Amino acid sequence: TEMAVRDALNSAMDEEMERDENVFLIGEEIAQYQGAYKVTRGLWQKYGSERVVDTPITEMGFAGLAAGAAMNGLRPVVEFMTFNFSMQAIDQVVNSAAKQLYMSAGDINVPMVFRGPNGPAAGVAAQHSQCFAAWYGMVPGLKVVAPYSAEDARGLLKAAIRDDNPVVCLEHELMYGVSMPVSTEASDKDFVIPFGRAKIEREGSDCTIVTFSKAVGMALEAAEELSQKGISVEVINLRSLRPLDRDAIIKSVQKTNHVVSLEEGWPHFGVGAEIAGIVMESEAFDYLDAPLERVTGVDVPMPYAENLEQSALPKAFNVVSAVERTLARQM
Amino acid sequence: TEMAVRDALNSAMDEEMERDENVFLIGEEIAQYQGAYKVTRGLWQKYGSERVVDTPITEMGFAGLAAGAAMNGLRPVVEFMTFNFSMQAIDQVVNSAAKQLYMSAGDINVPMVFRGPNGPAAGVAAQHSQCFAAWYGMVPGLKVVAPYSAEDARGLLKAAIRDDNPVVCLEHELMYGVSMPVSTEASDKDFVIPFGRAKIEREGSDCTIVTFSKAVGMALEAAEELSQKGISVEVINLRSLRPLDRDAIIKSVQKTNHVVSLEEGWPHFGVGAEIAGIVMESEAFDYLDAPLERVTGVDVPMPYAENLEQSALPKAFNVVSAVERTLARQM
Amino acid sequence: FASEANATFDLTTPHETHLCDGPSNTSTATKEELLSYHELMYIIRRMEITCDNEYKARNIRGFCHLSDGQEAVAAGLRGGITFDDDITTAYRCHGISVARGDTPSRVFAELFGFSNGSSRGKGGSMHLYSKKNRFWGGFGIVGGQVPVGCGVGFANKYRTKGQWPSTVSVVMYGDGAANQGQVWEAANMSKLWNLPNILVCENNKYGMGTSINRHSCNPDYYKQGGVAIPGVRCDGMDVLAVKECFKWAKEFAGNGNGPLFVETVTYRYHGHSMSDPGLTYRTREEVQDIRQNRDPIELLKSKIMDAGFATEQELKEKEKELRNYVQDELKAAKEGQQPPLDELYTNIYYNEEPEFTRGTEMHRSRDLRAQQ
Amino acid sequence: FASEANATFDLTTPHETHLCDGPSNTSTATKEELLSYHELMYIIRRMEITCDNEYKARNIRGFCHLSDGQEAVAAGLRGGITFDDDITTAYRCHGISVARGDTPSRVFAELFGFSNGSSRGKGGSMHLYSKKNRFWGGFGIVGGQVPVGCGVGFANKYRTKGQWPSTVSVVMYGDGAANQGQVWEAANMSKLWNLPNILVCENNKYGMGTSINRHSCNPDYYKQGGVAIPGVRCDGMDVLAVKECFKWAKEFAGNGNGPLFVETVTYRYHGHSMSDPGLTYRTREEVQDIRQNRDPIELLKSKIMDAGFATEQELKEKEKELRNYVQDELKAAKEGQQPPLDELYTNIYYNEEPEFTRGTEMHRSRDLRAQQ
Ligand SMILES: Cc1ncc(C[n+]2csc(CCOP(=O)(O)OP(=O)(O)O)c2C)c(N)n1
Ligand SMILES: Cc1ncc(C[n+]2csc(CCOP(=O)(O)OP(=O)(O)O)c2C)c(N)n1
Ligand SMILES: [Mg+2]
Ligand SMILES: [Mg+2]
Repeated sequence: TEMAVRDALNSAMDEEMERDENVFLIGEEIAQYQGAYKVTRGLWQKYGSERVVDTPITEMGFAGLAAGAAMNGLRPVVEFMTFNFSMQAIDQVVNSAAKQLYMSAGDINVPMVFRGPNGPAAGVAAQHSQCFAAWYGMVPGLKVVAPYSAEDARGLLKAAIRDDNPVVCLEHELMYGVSMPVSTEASDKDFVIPFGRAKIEREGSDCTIVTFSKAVGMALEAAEELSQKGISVEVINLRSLRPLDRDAIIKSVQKTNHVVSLEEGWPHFGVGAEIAGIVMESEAFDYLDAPLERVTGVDVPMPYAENLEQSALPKAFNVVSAVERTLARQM
Repeated sequence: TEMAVRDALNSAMDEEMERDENVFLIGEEIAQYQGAYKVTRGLWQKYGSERVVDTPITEMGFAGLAAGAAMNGLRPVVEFMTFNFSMQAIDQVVNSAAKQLYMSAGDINVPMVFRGPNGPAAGVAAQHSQCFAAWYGMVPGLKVVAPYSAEDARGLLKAAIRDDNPVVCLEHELMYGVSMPVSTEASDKDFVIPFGRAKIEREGSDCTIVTFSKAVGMALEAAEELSQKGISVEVINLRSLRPLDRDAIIKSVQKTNHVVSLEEGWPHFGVGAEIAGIVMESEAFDYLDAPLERVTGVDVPMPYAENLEQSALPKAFNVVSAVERTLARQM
Repeated sequence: FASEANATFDLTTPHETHLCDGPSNTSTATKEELLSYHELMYIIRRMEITCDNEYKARNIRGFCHLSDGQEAVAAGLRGGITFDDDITTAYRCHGISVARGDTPSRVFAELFGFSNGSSRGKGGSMHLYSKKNRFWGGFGIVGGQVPVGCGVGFANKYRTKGQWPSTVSVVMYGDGAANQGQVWEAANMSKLWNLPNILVCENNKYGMGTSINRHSCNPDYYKQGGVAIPGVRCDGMDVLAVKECFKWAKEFAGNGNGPLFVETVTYRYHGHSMSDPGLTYRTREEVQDIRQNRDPIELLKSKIMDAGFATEQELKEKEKELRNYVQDELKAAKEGQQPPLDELYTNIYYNEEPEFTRGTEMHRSRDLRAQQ
Repeated sequence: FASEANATFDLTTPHETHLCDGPSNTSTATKEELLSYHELMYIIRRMEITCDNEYKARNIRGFCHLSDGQEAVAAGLRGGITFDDDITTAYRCHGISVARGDTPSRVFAELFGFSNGSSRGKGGSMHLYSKKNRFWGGFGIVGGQVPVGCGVGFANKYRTKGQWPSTVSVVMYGDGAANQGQVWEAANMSKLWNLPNILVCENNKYGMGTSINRHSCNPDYYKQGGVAIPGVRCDGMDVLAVKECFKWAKEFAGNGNGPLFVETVTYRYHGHSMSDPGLTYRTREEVQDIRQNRDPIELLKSKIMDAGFATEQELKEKEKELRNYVQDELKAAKEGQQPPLDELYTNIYYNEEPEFTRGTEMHRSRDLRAQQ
């Protein structure tokens, strides 16, 4: 069957709430308004105000409050209306949630999820377009996932809710409305995707593209285009940024000998940088026939004007050129 | 003459306040208490409560307030007692200060400095030991510097205060008390260090170590040790993380053919990752005789116990092994 | 009528006060003044309705928050303070921007993402500014503007070395933002340091879809200073109430009596943003009721007519003229173009272009040294 | 004396209240109860003094915030609420930790960074916890614990589905933290959702070196709920006042009347932390004056003696015994050792070890699969 990513996320929460009454949802406009992006549609009607909790616009407060509820046995799923607003709460995410278990030497764990749309949407300008994958990916104690497909969305969010640790789930607004196939297996109430295992979205032999979230689609598009030119690209959907599936990357590069990273976020200190680090520090390095190239957002705050915005973001053609350049290069 | 890094920072602020009456200091305990780490010692006595402003413990509030003051023509120097607490204010740093000029298409600039100790100190555990170099380094609109020596401290902080943009100055608590030589030139009231230019702290021909802040000292220590073994190491003190001196790194690697990055922060998505990315994507790559290695803090929240803390942090011996391994490796 | 004609009006609703005496409950205004409010408010109304149309025609994208219904706040502010005073507000800023001296054409153009826009197309609907008119934005992060606006006031006090009277910094936020912690943090510092700041809650009854009683344990925003900071509530639909309130508040805060909270009780006719029909969390009747009984433009027009400053016919003529004006402004805006692609790389740093700015690919980076 | 002997005392200072009636100004207590407070408070006092010595002997490193002077708050809490209730506090947590059932030896060991410490040496002075005794820390970030502690109360209400009476969650912070925005954010939600939370400001007059009048425009912390949330101020040096206050507050908040602010007026004898001599921003006389006239242990001892529950001599004996006890606890702590190096890699995730944890070098990473 086909399912919009929005509905995949919605069904994941619905099923987990059904399964475990300690699971509750908390965030801005998620209950009566049904979610700013309607991801929680219908859940307030089904579970009531005690389990689907509308908050004031106080991210630091409700993120911290949810962390306390998690310490005391509940399983909060916190929605940030967008992850841009998580900056107001990031101290609670990192200092209260992520580090708690370690500081207490295992006494107090914090099983919770922070979820919401991450990265650039359309026409929302600089304050509403930031990608937080690398920031959260840096923090031990957190787990960080980023679904691309409807199956990813279901499997990763359900796993996140069942996880005994704080998990950041970076979604993408522009994927919410996209319908994608969902297998019977993935429709199962107990379908979970283990963290730290990337998915090979497309197999190939000439070059590896490592990416996550909506950009997986862009990579697949580029792969299709490249295949017309006789170039066989392998597309790795990381699915989880922490833990990060080093092995999948290494294995693929050993096979293709070429690698391009792709992300929508800012270029420096981003996810592509870490991929470069991993390749440098692994057996994969010896298999490289050309150095890694990064394809990223441009190093500017996001402009509003459509033409500038489009120029600020990577497109399939960038991936195509990067792959071609990589393949053309001789070591 | 010799000068403690603390005094170097102090003199930088003193001179800039003397030079420009729009410069003022704001932060917790910086005035009457003379600074939690005494970096602002004597300045309240000299400039009074209007220009050295003690705040309540409300980082988000005073960082935003300072940004507004900067928009309206002042030049605030904001002290975060430590950068750990800047997480409460990071939305103001990024969304109000860094992105403002771009969103207003050049109408409103935000000349200000955010400064304070960054990274691990001694025995202060998980919530007080985080390194923010990569996070801030990622953000266009910000500039980010990290002094190592007393000269760096003077020159970078003075340049930061004179800069017309928001600058993050990442200091190191464990360096405050360290005395270091300061040249006549660096003692000048108009001594500034341009951003984006790394300093070769030690020339060498066999391997490049790229690092910043206190870790520069560790690199120099390792270099010394390695020189006893006949290995000649070049130590690059980045000085600024944004802009980052790509050319210095590239040139050095072209000479030494080997590179190790060194930082105290967490390993993934850190500064070393970006160095790996830069090397991958530049002419330097072709000169590599071995892949880059990263030396970093361990991927755990900082433990309190001294033995664990020490094991969580990189040491000169790690640098030595990394360099030796890199040199031993054949491509 | 003679141009110096003036009249005195009872405010539609008396002010409510907290820990202070508060402004007068009557207001005297000249004909010119009232007509200028009418002009400004009507322009804003037409501008917002035009935005709505243009959005639906897909000429505007992304977030777009309209302020029709709230025009009396913008106009009353114009009357109550001067262009030497400062204003900082949130994303619902079209009306304030025009009240602050910008033109509808520049607002439209900004929303189209054109380089003749207020922010040359780089900011969009939420990010309008005018440094020269002391209008500091246009913030997209709820609450973020409050410390910033208080800092604008800090700078004024710093420069005047605490000489009173001083200009004031007006810092605006919505009811939904009122409980953001940083609002209190900024208020506390404003009070401790006696800053000439006026913190204004534009209470339009909802923060997105949540009504005030569901997000504020204290929905009396003028009392949010608790036992420490005084406040006034005024009828945000009555331009004269708003004007009197700010005149008084400027006098108070601008003379060293410390900051104030001001609550303007108002209403937004549109949904929260263009993606919100605005009728799931409130009834059509509620909106209709306000439109019929409390519409700020209609209220003002009654006052103008009651005072004999203009006839219904005259006002109708004027409104027709203003509609044409706004249409002309729209046309002018549409003559603009998207910014040149090069602007992607400008304004990252002030008066300086980075030597190197990374692009989507390393090979598409902007390297000024390479270009030389 | 018979063990059921009891006596009624006037509180040293009457409570002050805000928007509520508040607790009784007298307190009845048994001999056992008073002696148990004395025991607890004296242990805390000796423990903190011992920490001071050990710090100076360089057996403790990093931050170390002592709570001597504030013992009556810890002991009064013990009397006013039960072990079914929750407590969350900041970094100045040694006393609360012991009041919450931990031993001085485990506190000492934690400060030594030993694996017999409360957090096995991984947390240090600021990070003591006891989940089983519902003590949630031990937070190093000023203000951070307040939303968290309120969330602990949220979970209780969630689980009991709003059945009253319920347990209460006590959330403690300093005067310096009181104006952190997140305190208000958490209070607002607590009130909106009627959570059984008690927000306690331990007002010891200074936040590090800044006195309350320089950091709070409202230094009456019990009134920080403004017009919406009631509050009580009690004498934080009088253990009975604190106890009555919390007994009443538990009754109030635990019966669905919503959250409360409680202010305990107290004093810290030591500097802010071990690096602060504590005499630059306050005078030696000020500290001396409190020690002589308001010391919580001396105040309690007078009450005990006035009621005839014990003689000075008996109390002296007891104190000697307790001093020995604390010395023994210290000795026990010192028998501990630093945690095994392997613990560096444990407790990052719950009941699970990551397959791969990067070390200082790639070659020193911990790779469980490689080890298999
Ligand atoms: C920190 C933050 N959280 C959430 C949002 C999303 N958001 C934008 S406007 C809004 C509602 C604000 O309501 P109010 O303050 O009453 O202003 P109004 O829109 O009514 O003018 C929300 C939740 C945001 N922009 N910033
Ligand atoms: C967010 C944050 N800012 C600053 C600090 C540094 N700091 C630690 S304690 C303290 C003073 C707190 O005073 P108060 O709340 O009165 O508590 P007390 O120490 O008196 O118990 C400060 C500024 C911190 N830990 N966290
Ligand atoms: Mg509103
Ligand atoms: Mg205090």
